[in-house]
Amino acid sequence: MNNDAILQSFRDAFPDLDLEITSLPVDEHVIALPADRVHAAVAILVEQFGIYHLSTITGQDRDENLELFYHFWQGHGLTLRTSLPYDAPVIPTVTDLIPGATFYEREVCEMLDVTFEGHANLEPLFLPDNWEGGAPLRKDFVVPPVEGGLDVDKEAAA
Amino acid sequence: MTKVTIPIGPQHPLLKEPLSFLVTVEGERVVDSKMRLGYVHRGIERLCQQRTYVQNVHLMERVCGICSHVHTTTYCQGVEALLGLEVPERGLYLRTLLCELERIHSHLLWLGVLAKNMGFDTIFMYAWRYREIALDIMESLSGGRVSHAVNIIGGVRIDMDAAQVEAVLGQLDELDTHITTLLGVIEHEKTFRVRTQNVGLLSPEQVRRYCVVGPVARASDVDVDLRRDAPYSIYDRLDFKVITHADGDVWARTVVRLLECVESTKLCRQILASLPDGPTSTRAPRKVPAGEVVSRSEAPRGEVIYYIRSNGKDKPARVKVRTPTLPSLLALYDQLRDVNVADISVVLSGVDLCIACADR
Amino acid sequence: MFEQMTHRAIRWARRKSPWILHFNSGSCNGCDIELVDLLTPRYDVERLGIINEASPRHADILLCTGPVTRQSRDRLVRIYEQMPAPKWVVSLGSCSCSGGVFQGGHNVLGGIDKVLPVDLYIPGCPCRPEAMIDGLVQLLEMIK
Amino acid sequence: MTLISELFALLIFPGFVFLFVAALTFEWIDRRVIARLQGRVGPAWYQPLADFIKLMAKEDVLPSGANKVAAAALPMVALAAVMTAGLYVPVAGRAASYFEGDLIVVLFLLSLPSLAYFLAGWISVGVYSVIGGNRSLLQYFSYEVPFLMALTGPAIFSGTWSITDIVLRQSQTTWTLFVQPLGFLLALVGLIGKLKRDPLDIPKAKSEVIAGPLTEFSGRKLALWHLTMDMQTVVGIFLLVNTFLGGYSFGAALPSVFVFAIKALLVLLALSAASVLYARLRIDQLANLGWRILVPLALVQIAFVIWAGG
Repeated sequence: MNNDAILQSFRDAFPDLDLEITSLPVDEHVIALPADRVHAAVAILVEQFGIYHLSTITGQDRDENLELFYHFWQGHGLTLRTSLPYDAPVIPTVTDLIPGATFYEREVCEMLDVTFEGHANLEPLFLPDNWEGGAPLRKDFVVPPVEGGLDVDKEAAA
Repeated sequence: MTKVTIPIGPQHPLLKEPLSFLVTVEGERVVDSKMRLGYVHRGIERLCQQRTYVQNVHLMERVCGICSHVHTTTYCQGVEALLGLEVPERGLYLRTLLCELERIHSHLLWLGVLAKNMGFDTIFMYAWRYREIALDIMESLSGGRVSHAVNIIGGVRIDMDAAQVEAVLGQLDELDTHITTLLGVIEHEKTFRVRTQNVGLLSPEQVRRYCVVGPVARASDVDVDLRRDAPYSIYDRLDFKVITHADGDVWARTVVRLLECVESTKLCRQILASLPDGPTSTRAPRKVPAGEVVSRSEAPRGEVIYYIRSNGKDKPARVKVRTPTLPSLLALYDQLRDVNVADISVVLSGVDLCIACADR
Repeated sequence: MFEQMTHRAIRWARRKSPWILHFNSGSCNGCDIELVDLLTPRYDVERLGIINEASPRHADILLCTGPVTRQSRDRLVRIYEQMPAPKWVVSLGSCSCSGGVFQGGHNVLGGIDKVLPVDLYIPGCPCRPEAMIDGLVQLLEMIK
Repeated sequence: MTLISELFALLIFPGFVFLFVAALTFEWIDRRVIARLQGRVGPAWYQPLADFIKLMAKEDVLPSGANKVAAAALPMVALAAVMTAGLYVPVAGRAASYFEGDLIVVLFLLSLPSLAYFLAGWISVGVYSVIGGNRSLLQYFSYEVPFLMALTGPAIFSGTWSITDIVLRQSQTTWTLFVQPLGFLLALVGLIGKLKRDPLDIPKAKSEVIAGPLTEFSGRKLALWHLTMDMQTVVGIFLLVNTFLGGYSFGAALPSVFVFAIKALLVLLALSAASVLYARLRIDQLANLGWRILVPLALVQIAFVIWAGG
């Protein structure tokens, strides 16, 4: 994985943007992009550089906005970072380029209420069927109350 | 042909853990499958944000009971990187020793589960019996059979003396002979081969499409192993082979995993032979400076990735865990298409599911 | 006289033939693998007559591991109801006794006793096979 | 006098009580041997009895929608068929009853439980039960033909269709095993299929269909089903001992009961070893094995017997 080459092709593809590459500990490199360019950037990574391995998509609540990280890996780590508005966040899906992102996007969708445009199925992945509590990883989330335990009477059952 | 929908799970002898699979079959062919996760979703990522870094080590240990040590290793590695902490050499060596022992334990456990699911109880019994040796070693080192609570931020809390090294070397020899025996059995036992060969096929293209990692990817001839490709801890100083296989079926995965066990025993011997002197841990401050880190390591099932963000307090602002089972689950849809009903059990156990990992 | 004898025979049989059913309602796998370990050569509980059954209809003792999650609660109750009487519930491991480390999780309801009447608690994280055997033997001694 | 001795033969030895005791003992030996071969200790001697009593004393529930009458009748029919078959199979040279042609009746009665097993799956509405039932029927077609063909071998060889006479004939000449080793092997494989034991436990494969047709059965009915299976094991093994291993005869002057027991245990040991040594086959693999390998072999076997006999 050649970070300079990747950065160069990103600059060529998005001449209007001022792109920088920053480093995180343990061999990870980060490029920040606006949300509407992520799909095109991933396409460049997959098609030009053959980077197919998306480790995961991390989503987090940064108070004023939501942040998404696309963690790629091919010998070295490369992370695409983007931010989304707090209200009604929408971002195009990358599942058409990387089918392996299906579950990652579903998870981010249910945990942070981010809509992935074009995703085939955004049903809850981990949360229960009748979940009514909102997105658990948003900061304003409150754990919904537990309605009382089921009264299975042992004597009656026996 | 009428279509019948068979529910597999959440309570099913095939899966120790609840995972709901709805398999639609036509005759004895599977035509469609649906999956429902979340039966063991405990919300660990959210719980992490409410607990301190030290408490989280214990929580991370319980992401998964089978590969508990590798989760704490990845987590501690990340926090140590945030702190800029230099972990003593001896601590790193002991940490890695347990990682490799855990790989042996996990792979043998998997072989047993696979054998049980295809009605070969004898291999199940013997694989789990030999696995006890690995558990014994880990118990003698840490006091715990499955959860070890070995890692602390800044090193490990255990140490071993010369007598223990000697004893562990002896147990490793024993383990080696037994693994070789098992390899011989699965290579020569015809019914085992008949049930596993050409079942659950994954091509290298599919592995790349679904971002599958670990032994499943390696058994499909995708040569990837974080221990070699992105060495963490002390793996750059150790000499080992990355096992790959070209077949891409459950049989190949069995061979890959067992050969990896052999490699792991070799790694353990190297570690014990070059164990440096000195302390095993350093003191870590309670608060972690603001920053972000991505920590990766190779669990028995493949790549584990942790993303940790600190905002300078004693509690992390975000911990993201991605375990290797999640992509493997995605690849199951393709593997299950058009298989025989009886092969569902082999396919499902073939990828080494760990739902507790996937659900968190 | 005859009645007493049959009663004693039945009690003896129940003590000697406890068939278990395992349900994981949200465990981390640690207790589960230790439970399966009970069946393997080192612990071999078949010598106590314990068989791991797959169908709730055949089982006498329901072994629960892990805290109860919202998603698995209904299933847990259904399995309990499918079991024929007399039946017992054992909660295995700290999480299933109280919720353990997962207490406060947004999908976790707490211990098994929030949902089912529990006869015996076996703590430990994960509980060792020896503890499980000891617990099961104590449960069998309670059978009247 | 004859009435009492006949009643004794019918009820005690070699009748029902003996069959019951033998069934439980064989189950214990089988489980014990398997456990020892797998490096375990295995259950205590009273285990099958305790299981039986416990199940008899358990609540008997059926899912709504299941046919209650049929569910109660099927295990009885199966058990009755196996017990009746047991009457015609001599134990150590003593059968409760015999006539010319009882081999055919025994074979017929022994196939009844398989059909009842299939029906049991069909009437209890669960998905696993139905799949298990279908599988048991498929399996039935795969093993039954080679099993029957293998057992005609001894009959043709001895020139009689009575099991008691086949035993007599063998004591005069030699064991059928030495003349038809292939037939014995086929019969053994067929018996494993008939008893639905590992590695041919396809209809009740735990990891695939829970407990197959018996998934929804509990309490008394389950106990009777288990007993049926155990008795079928005993009768099947005795049948093989009588037709292939020369019954009680051993040439030397050993007590006949002793000789018979040893032979029966050896066959049981072979069955246990088979379940330890092999992985479960898939249903299509079994059908292939049955029709592509076992049936042609059985045909060769019969041709050989007729050629040698004629």
